[in-house]
Amino acid sequence: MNLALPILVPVLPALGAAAGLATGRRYPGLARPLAVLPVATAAVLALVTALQLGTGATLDAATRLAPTGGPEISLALHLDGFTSLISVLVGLVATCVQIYSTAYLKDDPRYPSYAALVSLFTAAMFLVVYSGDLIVLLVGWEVMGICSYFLIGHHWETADARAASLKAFLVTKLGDVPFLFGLFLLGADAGTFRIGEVLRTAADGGLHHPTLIALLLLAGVAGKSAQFPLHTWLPDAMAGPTPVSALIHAATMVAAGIYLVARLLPVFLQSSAALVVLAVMAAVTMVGSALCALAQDDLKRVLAYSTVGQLGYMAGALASGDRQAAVFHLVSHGAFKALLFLGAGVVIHAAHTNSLSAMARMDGLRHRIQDAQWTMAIGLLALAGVFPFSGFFSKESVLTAAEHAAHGEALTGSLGPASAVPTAVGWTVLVAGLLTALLTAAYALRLWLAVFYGRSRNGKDLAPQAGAPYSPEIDEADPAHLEPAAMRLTLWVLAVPALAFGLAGLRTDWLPALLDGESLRVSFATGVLGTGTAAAGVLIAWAAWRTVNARAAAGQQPADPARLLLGPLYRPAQHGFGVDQLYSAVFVRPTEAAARLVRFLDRAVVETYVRGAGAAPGWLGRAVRFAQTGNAQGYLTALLAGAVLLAVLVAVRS
Amino acid sequence: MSALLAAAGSLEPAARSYLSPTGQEIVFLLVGVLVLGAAVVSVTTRQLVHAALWLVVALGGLAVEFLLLTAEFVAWVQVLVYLGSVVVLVLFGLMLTRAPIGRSPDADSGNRPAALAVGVASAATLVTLVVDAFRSSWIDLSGPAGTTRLTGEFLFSHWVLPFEALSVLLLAALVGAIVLSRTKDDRAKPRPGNLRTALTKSKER
Amino acid sequence: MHLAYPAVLAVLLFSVGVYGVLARRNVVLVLMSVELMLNAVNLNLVAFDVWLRDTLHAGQALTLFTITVAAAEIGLGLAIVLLVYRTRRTAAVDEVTALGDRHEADDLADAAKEQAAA
Amino acid sequence: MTTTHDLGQPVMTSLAVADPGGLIQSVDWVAVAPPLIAALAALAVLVADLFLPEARKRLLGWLSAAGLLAALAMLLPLLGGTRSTFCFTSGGCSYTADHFALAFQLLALGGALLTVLLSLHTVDAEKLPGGEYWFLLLSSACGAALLPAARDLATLVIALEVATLPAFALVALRRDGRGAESALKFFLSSVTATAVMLLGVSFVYAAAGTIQLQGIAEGLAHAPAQLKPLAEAGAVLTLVGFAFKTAAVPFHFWVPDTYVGAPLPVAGYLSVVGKAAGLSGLALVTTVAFRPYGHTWGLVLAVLAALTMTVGNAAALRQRAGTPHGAVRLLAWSSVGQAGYLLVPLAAAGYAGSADPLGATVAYALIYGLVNLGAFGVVALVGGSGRLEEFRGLASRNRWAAFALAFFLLCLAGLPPGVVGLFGKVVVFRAAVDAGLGWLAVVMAVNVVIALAYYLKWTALLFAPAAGPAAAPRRAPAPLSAALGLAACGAVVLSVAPQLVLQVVSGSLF
Repeated sequence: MNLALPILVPVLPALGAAAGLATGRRYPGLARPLAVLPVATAAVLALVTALQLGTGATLDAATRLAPTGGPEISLALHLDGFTSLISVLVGLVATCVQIYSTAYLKDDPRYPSYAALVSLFTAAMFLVVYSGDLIVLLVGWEVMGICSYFLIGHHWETADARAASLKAFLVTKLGDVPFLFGLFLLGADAGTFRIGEVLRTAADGGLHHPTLIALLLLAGVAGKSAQFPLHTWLPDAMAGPTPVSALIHAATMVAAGIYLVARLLPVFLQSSAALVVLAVMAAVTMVGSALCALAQDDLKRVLAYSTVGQLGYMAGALASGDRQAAVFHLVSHGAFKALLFLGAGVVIHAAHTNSLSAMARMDGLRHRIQDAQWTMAIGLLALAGVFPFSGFFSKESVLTAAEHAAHGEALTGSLGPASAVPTAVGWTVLVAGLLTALLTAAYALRLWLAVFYGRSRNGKDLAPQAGAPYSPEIDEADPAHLEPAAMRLTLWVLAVPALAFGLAGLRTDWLPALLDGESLRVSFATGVLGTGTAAAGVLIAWAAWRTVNARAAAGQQPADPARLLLGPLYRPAQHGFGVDQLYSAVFVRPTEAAARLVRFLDRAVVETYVRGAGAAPGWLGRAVRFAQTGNAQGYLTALLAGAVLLAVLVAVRS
Repeated sequence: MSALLAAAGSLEPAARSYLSPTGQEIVFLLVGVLVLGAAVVSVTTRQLVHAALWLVVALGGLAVEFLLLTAEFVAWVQVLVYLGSVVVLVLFGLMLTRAPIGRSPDADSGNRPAALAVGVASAATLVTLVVDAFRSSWIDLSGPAGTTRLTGEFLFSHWVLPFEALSVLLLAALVGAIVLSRTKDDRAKPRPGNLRTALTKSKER
Repeated sequence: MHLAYPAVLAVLLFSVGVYGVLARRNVVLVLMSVELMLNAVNLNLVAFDVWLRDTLHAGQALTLFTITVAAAEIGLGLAIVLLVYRTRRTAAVDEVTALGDRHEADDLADAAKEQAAA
Repeated sequence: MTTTHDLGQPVMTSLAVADPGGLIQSVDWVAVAPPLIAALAALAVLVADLFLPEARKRLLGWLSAAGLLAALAMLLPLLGGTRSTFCFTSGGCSYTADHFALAFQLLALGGALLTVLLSLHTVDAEKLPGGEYWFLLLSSACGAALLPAARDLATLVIALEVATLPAFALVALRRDGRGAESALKFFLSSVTATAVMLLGVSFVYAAAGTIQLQGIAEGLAHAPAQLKPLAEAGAVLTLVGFAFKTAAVPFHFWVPDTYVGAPLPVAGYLSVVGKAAGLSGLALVTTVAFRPYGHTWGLVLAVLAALTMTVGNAAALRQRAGTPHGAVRLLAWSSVGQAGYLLVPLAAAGYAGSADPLGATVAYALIYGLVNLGAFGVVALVGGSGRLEEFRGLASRNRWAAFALAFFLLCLAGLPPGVVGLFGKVVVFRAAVDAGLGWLAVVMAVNVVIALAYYLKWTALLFAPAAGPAAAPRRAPAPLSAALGLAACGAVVLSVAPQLVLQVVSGSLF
């Protein structure tokens, strides 16, 4: 096939970004076409590439880039079913986000740079997906990190956005350091950075330190894909504009970690210890984040925590050795989560607040934004895993994979022996997955009811509560008008895959043929269990909602149904179970340092970095600066003393 | 070839013990004590101008040591360059910075303890190293080692490149010194050699 | 002659120079101490040259170069000292510290600002 | 004179070994052309300065640039192979133009050329004495170009002094208090370091019997055991002088103070060409002369490298946005940190016992030189009091300068799209790992991460909104823009095709 097409896919958005940055100030009129067209073209090209490649085929092409003296780095392209599927998803979501942003950030003076960064971000994600070389993949990985830093901090006038962008950057970087080591170690062990050859070496058992490599890589994955314990940046990252949340935190950046593990799964299968760690990580992430999601008041934070949880499902599938299920869920989740975020954007635009409790006191949101109501219903049903929405099939395939792993017959396919996956992994993922299914259904319903079926009690509660979560958008929505078409129609575009993609799982030949070739059929037992727990969750949430509303009607202080459901867990869950505080206590200098952190956000980059990495560099820096007295004699003393010391050491050694 | 050279310096047990010094050695030691004493006084005295004069003694003593080591040319260069110009420059420097003529209580900085520590440490280390290495080495002082003719020969048959590089260095130092001594608004170029006028002029300002 | 004599004399002279460099306050005196160090090296070089009977006379050649370098350095050095004296009215090495980076004052001011902001 | 004669020792007079045909060494003028042309250009500038009227003094700068270009052009005919000149009748040469020398000459002369372009504006704006400025710059460049080709300690020491001494005057050339103070610190540190280095040289000379680098290696290998401690101490003390120029901790204290006080292009020059001079000297004495003691200086350099990068980065991290000259100070500390990375392959060479890892240093130094000078150029362009604060919102005032600086900083940080910086770091990293210096590689990785913080902070600042009313964009002076454009284009080209510079890693240098 023509190699130009897949090469153009990452290149076009990158060029668009460059052009957007270069012309943005002088020709603001160009910003919109430059934002939308390259990304849209790239999406089409990605689709064409996928169609040309067809099912079951792979393509590898490479050109040598730099002789480093050791394992060499090459500009390699690797195409297979996984890349086809994910690149089409990325293209679709990115295009929708760009179109949506033209309306959502219509009057933002920084729109040109924003759009360019989104394009660059998309380009980087395409690069990660298509790259057949670990180092090139790393380049895309890092570019995404930087872009996300700038995008989350788009509203840098506000302290929240600055802190959040910083936190996202630092936390992901915290994971990237071990990740970098892992990559180098992997390259050194395999003697190459080409993914294909690395996998071949791994399959032959040629890796010397598979467990170490896998654990190091996992740290990076935990950072990027927001898995416990590095998940804390994702909910905070909601301070960015909503379309950015949709792009970064639903379909692309967080997916990168999962995608990487899927690509390198044979390496992970070499180490059952790494799989166990992955499973535990996934299980803790799933349950914890679902509890947090239930307790959040901020609409976007609910969605963010739900993203964390769904990523946990994918990680769980990977731990069970089934990358098909993981990627299946990745794609369907990408579709419905992008839909949910964009829908949330419409809601926030209309409601002038992020706060669920404030929305619950608003009348008539459902009449004003009917598009959002129905598309979000589709998205939430998919999220809750209700038949026949896409989430049902993909989630069930994850549970099925876990069930198989629990019986010692993991669906590893041709990647490795089924025995590579310990049965404990399967059980952990299965139990956590079912529990999460219950919670997910509960918070999905709570979300929908609170947003669209709120009831004004006295007509004055429309204003957001004091201390309501921060709403960053430049907001001039006019109640008399519908939201712009660019915002409403994209919702419907995304609703199609959210509704129908799961049916691809039913057509048992197409999707598996595209991926690893194993069946994706839902097993009966998990199907019943999953649906049952979801239904239970819905019922419980409904009951709680009714109770709360009845009490409110009786004149009592209206309360959040989640408070009823979670009981004593409510407050810890609302605060993310104190993981952030734990970090403050462990990494950041105790208590008062955390308080100062907020105060000195202007210096935040340095300070948090220093503290996040342990206080040592900070003290050292202070000491060094202290030594820099300006007194030349002091300098000379150090110089001569250093020389004498060196001489003594050498003389003693020899 | 260099192995041969390394063997040229004799490490054989000294032909003479340390207890029966030759006349040369006695002179060398006496002058050495003088040099060292002058140096110590030079770095400790509180009278700044005296320090410069003691430096003259130390450097002159070193010229004698060079002579004793049969390096005539180096000795003469030492006398000419150091005593003839460097010390004069130093004295100029002291005067132009209005160093007090009498005792000045603050001749030493607060860094003295550290200086003492580092000085003693370096002395201990270096002496140990040197004594350990050369305890049995003997210098054969027969034959000319540094007459003017010999010096000229080896300089120009072996060390042309560094010699040429030195000329660039000297010129650069000269130009640098002149340009730094001119004051900013003094745009007229001084003719070569009037560094001193420039210096005094700047002092008058 | 025993090589130990000139070698020990040289290293002692060097250490005296080290002390002087670190203890003297007037920059001109510091320069003088540096001259002592360089001269100590010269003595070393000449002694080793004669001891080695070096046919290339590398030691003596290097000695001559060192003397020249020292002269050039002291010339330029004094020009710098004079410039410092002209602009800062002092020739004491420990008073010329304006470019230091200790910033205690800065830190205090920052702390005060933070207090005020809180 | 009563002496006992060692009978086994041949008595040779100098006449016996001197070339009977001629007293003076023969000279290969093509081989020495690069530093020679720089020196001649310096002289020409000095002479022309006397005759040019005040209004035409700008020509001197262009004359210097032309001279450096000519010197750079003279590198081309030398590419073919190794040429030596100023040879001794007894074997060995004082000057060798091999690939190592050419690479560092390229860095020194190219760095000087960029500095000249950056300075054209500064000389006018700050009313520096033009003729002397260009003369001193060219003399220093001549020394820096001579140094990597020198193959005996005398030439090496003199070349180092030629590179350093004019720099003192350059630093103080503004003739104000700051310049004088920074020159004083630079001067005192340098002179002391030189004295220590010369002491080391004298010890090495005693142990090896020669000061030719190749000869020292042989001499040390056969030196009697009694002399070994002295020789090792001498070797380490010799490193001090070069480590000082490279700004290795604890010989780095002069760096921030000097950079802050010096005219900006001179600071950039010191951070690149000065460092290159120190580094090439360090590489020469370690891998050629002290080869037999690889483990000793390998360890010393590894420790110095770890200290240097840690201290440099930690200090850079503490720089506040509001400090005057904070930008230069940050660059100064960052250059200390970068010096640490540059030392890593040298240490690796000591452990590996071969000169192979040197390629990584050469490659990294070339990359670093280009990018760092570019960064200094942008800081010079922005001007003002050099607070980091003043870079806030640079993107809205001067988009191209902001992009250039952002790119340079990303290269220094080693982040995409500054891919070339990343590759440089990977290459250095590899050198450490291959030599079994795992701990140093870990220290380096941690440091790279620490360094990201301050580079990114600055980069982010460029795109932040301006605090006050945006000043009217100042038109950048043409030569400054040209220099920046040159540096930026170079960095972009290298980022797209890093093999251009990375191929030195695989080739043999000596």
